[in-house]
Amino acid sequence: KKHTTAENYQPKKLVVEFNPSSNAGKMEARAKPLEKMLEQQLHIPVKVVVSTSGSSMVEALGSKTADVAFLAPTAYVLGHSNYGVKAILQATRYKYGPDATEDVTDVPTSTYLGEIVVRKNGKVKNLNDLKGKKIAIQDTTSTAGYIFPAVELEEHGINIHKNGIKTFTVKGADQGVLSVYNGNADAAFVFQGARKIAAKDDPNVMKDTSVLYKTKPIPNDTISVRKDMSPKWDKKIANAFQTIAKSKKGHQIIYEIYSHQGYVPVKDSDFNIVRTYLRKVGRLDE
Amino acid sequence: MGEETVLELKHVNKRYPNGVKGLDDINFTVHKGEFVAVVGLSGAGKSTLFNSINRMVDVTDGQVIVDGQDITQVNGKELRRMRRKIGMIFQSFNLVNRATVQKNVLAGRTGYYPTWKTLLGIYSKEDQQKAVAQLEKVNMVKKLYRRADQLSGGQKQRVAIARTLMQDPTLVLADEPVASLDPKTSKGVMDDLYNLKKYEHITVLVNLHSMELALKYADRIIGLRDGKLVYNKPIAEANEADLREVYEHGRDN
Amino acid sequence: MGEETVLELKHVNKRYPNGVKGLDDINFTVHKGEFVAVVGLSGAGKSTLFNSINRMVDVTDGQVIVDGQDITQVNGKELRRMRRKIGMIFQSFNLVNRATVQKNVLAGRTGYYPTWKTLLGIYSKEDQQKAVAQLEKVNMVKKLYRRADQLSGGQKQRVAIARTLMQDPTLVLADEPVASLDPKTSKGVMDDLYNLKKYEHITVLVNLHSMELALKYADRIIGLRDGKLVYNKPIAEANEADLREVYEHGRDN
Amino acid sequence: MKQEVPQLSFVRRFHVVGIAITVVILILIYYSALITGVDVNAFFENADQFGVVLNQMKHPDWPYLTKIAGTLAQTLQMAIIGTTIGAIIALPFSFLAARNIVRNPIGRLIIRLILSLIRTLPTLLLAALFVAIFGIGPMTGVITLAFFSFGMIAKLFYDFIETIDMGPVRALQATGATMLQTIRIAVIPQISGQFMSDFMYTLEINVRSSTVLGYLGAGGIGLYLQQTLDQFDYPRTAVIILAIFAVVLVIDAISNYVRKRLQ
Amino acid sequence: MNKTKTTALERFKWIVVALLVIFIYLWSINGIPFTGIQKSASSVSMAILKGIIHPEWSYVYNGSGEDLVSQLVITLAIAFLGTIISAFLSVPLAFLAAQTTKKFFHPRSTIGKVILTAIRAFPEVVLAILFIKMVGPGSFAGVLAIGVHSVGMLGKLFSEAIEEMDRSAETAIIAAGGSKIQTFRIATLPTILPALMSYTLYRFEISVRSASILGLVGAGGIGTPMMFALQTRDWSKTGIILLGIVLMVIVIDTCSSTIRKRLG
Ligand SMILES: Nc1ncnc2c1ncn2[C@@H]1O[C@H](COP(=O)(O)OP(=O)(O)OP(=O)(O)O)[C@@H](O)[C@H]1O
Ligand SMILES: Nc1ncnc2c1ncn2[C@@H]1O[C@H](COP(=O)(O)OP(=O)(O)OP(=O)(O)O)[C@@H](O)[C@H]1O
Ligand SMILES: [Mg+2]
Ligand SMILES: [Mg+2]
Repeated sequence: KKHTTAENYQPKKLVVEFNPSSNAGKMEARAKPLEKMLEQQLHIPVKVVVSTSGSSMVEALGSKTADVAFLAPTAYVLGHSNYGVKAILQATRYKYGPDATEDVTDVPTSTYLGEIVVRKNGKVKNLNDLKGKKIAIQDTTSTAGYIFPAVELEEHGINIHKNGIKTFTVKGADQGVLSVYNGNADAAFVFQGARKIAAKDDPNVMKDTSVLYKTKPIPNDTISVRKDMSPKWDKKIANAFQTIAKSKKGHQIIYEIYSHQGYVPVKDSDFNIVRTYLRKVGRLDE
Repeated sequence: MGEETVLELKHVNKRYPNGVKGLDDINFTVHKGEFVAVVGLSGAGKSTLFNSINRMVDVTDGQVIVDGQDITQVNGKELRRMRRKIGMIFQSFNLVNRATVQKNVLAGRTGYYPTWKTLLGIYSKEDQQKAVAQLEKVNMVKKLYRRADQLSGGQKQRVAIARTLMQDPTLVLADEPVASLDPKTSKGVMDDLYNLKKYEHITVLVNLHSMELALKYADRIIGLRDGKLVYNKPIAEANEADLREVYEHGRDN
Repeated sequence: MGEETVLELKHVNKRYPNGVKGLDDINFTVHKGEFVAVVGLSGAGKSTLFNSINRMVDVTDGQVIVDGQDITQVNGKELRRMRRKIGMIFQSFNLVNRATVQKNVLAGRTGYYPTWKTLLGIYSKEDQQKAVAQLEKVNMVKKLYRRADQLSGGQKQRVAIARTLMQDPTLVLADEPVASLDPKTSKGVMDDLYNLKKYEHITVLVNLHSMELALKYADRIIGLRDGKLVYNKPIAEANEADLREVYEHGRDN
Repeated sequence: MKQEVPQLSFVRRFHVVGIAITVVILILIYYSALITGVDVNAFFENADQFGVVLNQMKHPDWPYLTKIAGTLAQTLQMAIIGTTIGAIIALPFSFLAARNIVRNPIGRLIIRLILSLIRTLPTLLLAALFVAIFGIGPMTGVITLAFFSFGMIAKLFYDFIETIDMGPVRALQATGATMLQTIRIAVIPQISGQFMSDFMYTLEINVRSSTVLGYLGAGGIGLYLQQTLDQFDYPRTAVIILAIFAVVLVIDAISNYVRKRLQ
Repeated sequence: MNKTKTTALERFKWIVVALLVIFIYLWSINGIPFTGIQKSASSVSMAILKGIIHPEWSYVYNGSGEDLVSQLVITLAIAFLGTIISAFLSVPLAFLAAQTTKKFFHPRSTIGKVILTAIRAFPEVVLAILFIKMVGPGSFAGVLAIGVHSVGMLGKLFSEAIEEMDRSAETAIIAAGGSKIQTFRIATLPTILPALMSYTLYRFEISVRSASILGLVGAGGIGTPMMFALQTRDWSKTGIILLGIVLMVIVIDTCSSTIRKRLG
């Protein structure tokens, strides 16, 4: 059995799983460039695979068939409690500007925001108007698309399971925006920047919808390693990613393929807010 | 039984795409009400001949004149109208196994109905009575609502005959109607065919493997070998030794 | 042609699950080298009789003694050994359509091989030569490597006969071997069967629809009606009128 | 008894064609294994890991059933409507694609190509395109399923039509019937049983593929499947799988019954 | 007398079945909210159309090993291996599930059928996760997931082919004294092989289709880029991928119909 508690695993070959964050405006299924650069840094063979399911990545880390994975906040939190997955880095992205155009600034940040999008000049003028309305949400594990807005609404005295609110699940924040635009929903929980994706097909989206509310900052995706990775290697891997992000060619690659700006160190406690919200969201329907 | 010509073949040739000469310059005439037996080895071209007469296969050249009209020259509606007049009885019965005897017999009437009526499965009252009458002739009325696949071989053959009669044919082609039937059933079927000729003056062409039956029922015997007409004599002139000759020297065994 | 008994049926009954009495107290004896024709209406029980002899169907009661041993009492390996001695020729040939003539003929030898050799498709050199020799007898050597589905009906039947001969049978059962074959091919097949008796003293039971053939080839004629043995006479005593009687008064037409 | 066995041609004696095909397949397998990184060691070394998740499914969270019941019903409804629409459209096309009914090879070829394209286009792609046009919701699911069912049933069906007994067809033509009449009288009775069986089969596939449709928000049980997986709530995943299993079992039983009845 | 009675009963049964079917359809239609065409439909369709008309040609091949051609090749390789695995696994299960005698209840066949149904009911997604835990993320997990998942469907098709096969050749071998295994080798296998091959080819087509699900396991193949393109509304990329798939299907179709014809 390979179940050891000691953190002494010295990889001879690294399997890195990568899942582009769903809140990126551009995604590419490319692994090879990163693979090459990691090999240069780590001097062991590296296999980068692009996967589209967070849960499958956590399971792979759990069974130690993968060593490193880019995990979204919820996946990380669940992976940490189930399999002792360790976060070593966090991705940074350019912040969105505060105005309605939602253009990006050039300030990197390790967090992002959730939004509640409504029709401009529609029936919903403030949070209280959401009572009795139809809301398009993402999966119940999505931070920006469900957990954060739902919990914060509760803090404003609106319970998404009560107050006559009807929710329906859509796939993709762009679909959330479009269902508001098309009048299928009165509001949608999405990540910041979703309106711009939808506007690619129909520019009127920017004009006809507006942002009613922005959530507290949500931590960005992590780079996590399996539980038994030795601290020495934790550091080696973290260094490797950071070095790559800083080099000119490396930065270009992580930006073009993954929309990342760089990587910063991260503590497990940075995710306490996600844990708290997860707990709260689970109690909403009690 | 007049001398009126019902069927006339003139220089009929049929070459299959693979080069086999199915029919090779066939010429003969059949009069109204004649009962003609066609004999020949396996592969001699008997089925090809029958299929050419109702144009289930297209002849390569020559004329096939049925009731004064060349069937090789017509098409579409007119072809269907001509086929309606030619009843075909297949060796393998070709009943719709999953339909009842009644439905199978009525199917013979299809050529007289517009398509939409068929699609809805509508048949007139007269035709339903006619179907019973035809089954009466072959002694099969009691099986009217049986499914065809529950019948014995001889019974199926009789249903096929009744179906053909529904067409009001002037000419009946029967391709090996009694092969693999036991002698008693064979006799029944041959008698049924003979009655067509006798009581309704329908012209009948039968393809037979049994010379005994050919000599017993036919007015005339036509022999094929390797696609060629090698024998054509009224029954009075035919004899067994003569006929045996037809079976010799075939292309292949 | 001694008086040695090859086959003996004693009080054989077969009742099908649906209640039909396929065989009803059948008793008869066949001697070595006899050529026996079995006749009867469709549904009389001829196929049931043949299938009972090599135990393709289990009889309800009675004894079927083949070469001194009761086949109804044996099982497994012993049953297979007995079946090996009984060659069966089916009306529908039952060849493996996608295999060559050679493979089909060799398949008759299966009972003599251990399973693993069969799995690997190994046959001895002698058996391969034997297969050619058998095909020679039925004049089919030139089709040795043809696939069975490319043969005509008569050719298939001859391959089936060659396959049966490979078993070195002491008893051959042929179920309607010439139905739907033309007279010439029929004659060829019947001659082949007759030669088995004549040159190899193999006992042959043939189920026939043609009385003409029965009278011509058989040493003895057995008649069935509604599962009962109603006729059993050596050829010398048999006559056609007599036989016609077998076909009357059947259960159904 | 000595008899020369005639020699086969070289090509057939040494099974040249058979061996060549085998070799080609082996080469393809080899390269496919190379491309896909087949690792037999990993397969056996880690065999125990296969059971880890299954183990957690051992105790299904039965009360969850009440929560998914509505969606399960919707999954079935989508499948039934989608399959029916697809089947109705498929029927005429399968006749047009059948070699023994339509003799024009070019038209047939084009129809067949379209059909196989529809069958092969990934459900996800179809669903995503339809979502873009019809928006999120079960109706999109229905349209996607109808589209796929059309391709699938038409294919299963023209394959079957090509094997029917042509005897009755020729008999009908010989009576002077038109094509449509012939199909109605001589073909339909022969194929109705198989049609039911293919229909049920496609229905079953559609019930199962709703697990994928959910991924796109096209409705159905797939949504819950993904949620339970993302939350590592395997006891609930187990309930979903068992529910699908039950539905598939019932459909399979009905289809077997119908098949036997109509034989 | 007796006869009319049974017909009445039959007719009654028929009416019950018909009512049941009507009820099921009413229930189904009732459950589907028929939403109309969306406000954004025309602009979105135009965008899609524009993208598909202007495919991103640069993606076709760029030597990186992660272009359209390479991804299609990987997809084919996964589908091919998966299909081969499932074909082998299916045969024994199919024989287990085939009901070869006409009995009312048939325990062996029932067990086999339930096993096959259980395999079919297991979603590909879940299988993929099980296999990732075993062999790690990558194409191999995808091969295994497709291989096992296909067994359910292929086994069912195979078993039905076995149930409906022509048994006459088997009869002849049994009559010649062949054992069960010998009969299988000499008569059953050659008779059933073309049907099995034809279903396997057919399953291969469907496996290519399953490739989209493989993005989950990092199997590579066309599924992942396709999903990303769809999610980010990158229609020109979707367009080129669509084109690639269409071409691939045409090639597969031509090959498989050639093979099928030769099998005939
Ligand atoms: N569709 C076809 N394509 C090519 N050749 C054919 C076709 N149909 C028949 N033939 C060939 O044409 C010749 C005549 O065939 P036909 O079926 O007319 O013979 P037949 O006299 O009816 O024989 P049988 O008594 O066996 O039915 C044969 O050599 C046969 O092989
Ligand atoms: N498997 C079966 N189950 C029930 N009844 C059967 C079965 N096989 C045959 N029978 C019945 O047993 C009787 C004898 O059938 P059998 O096949 O032996 O007749 P046959 O003399 O060979 O007829 P044919 O000349 O038509 O082949 C028939 O009434 C038939 O319906
Ligand atoms: Mg013929
Ligand atoms: Mg019989």
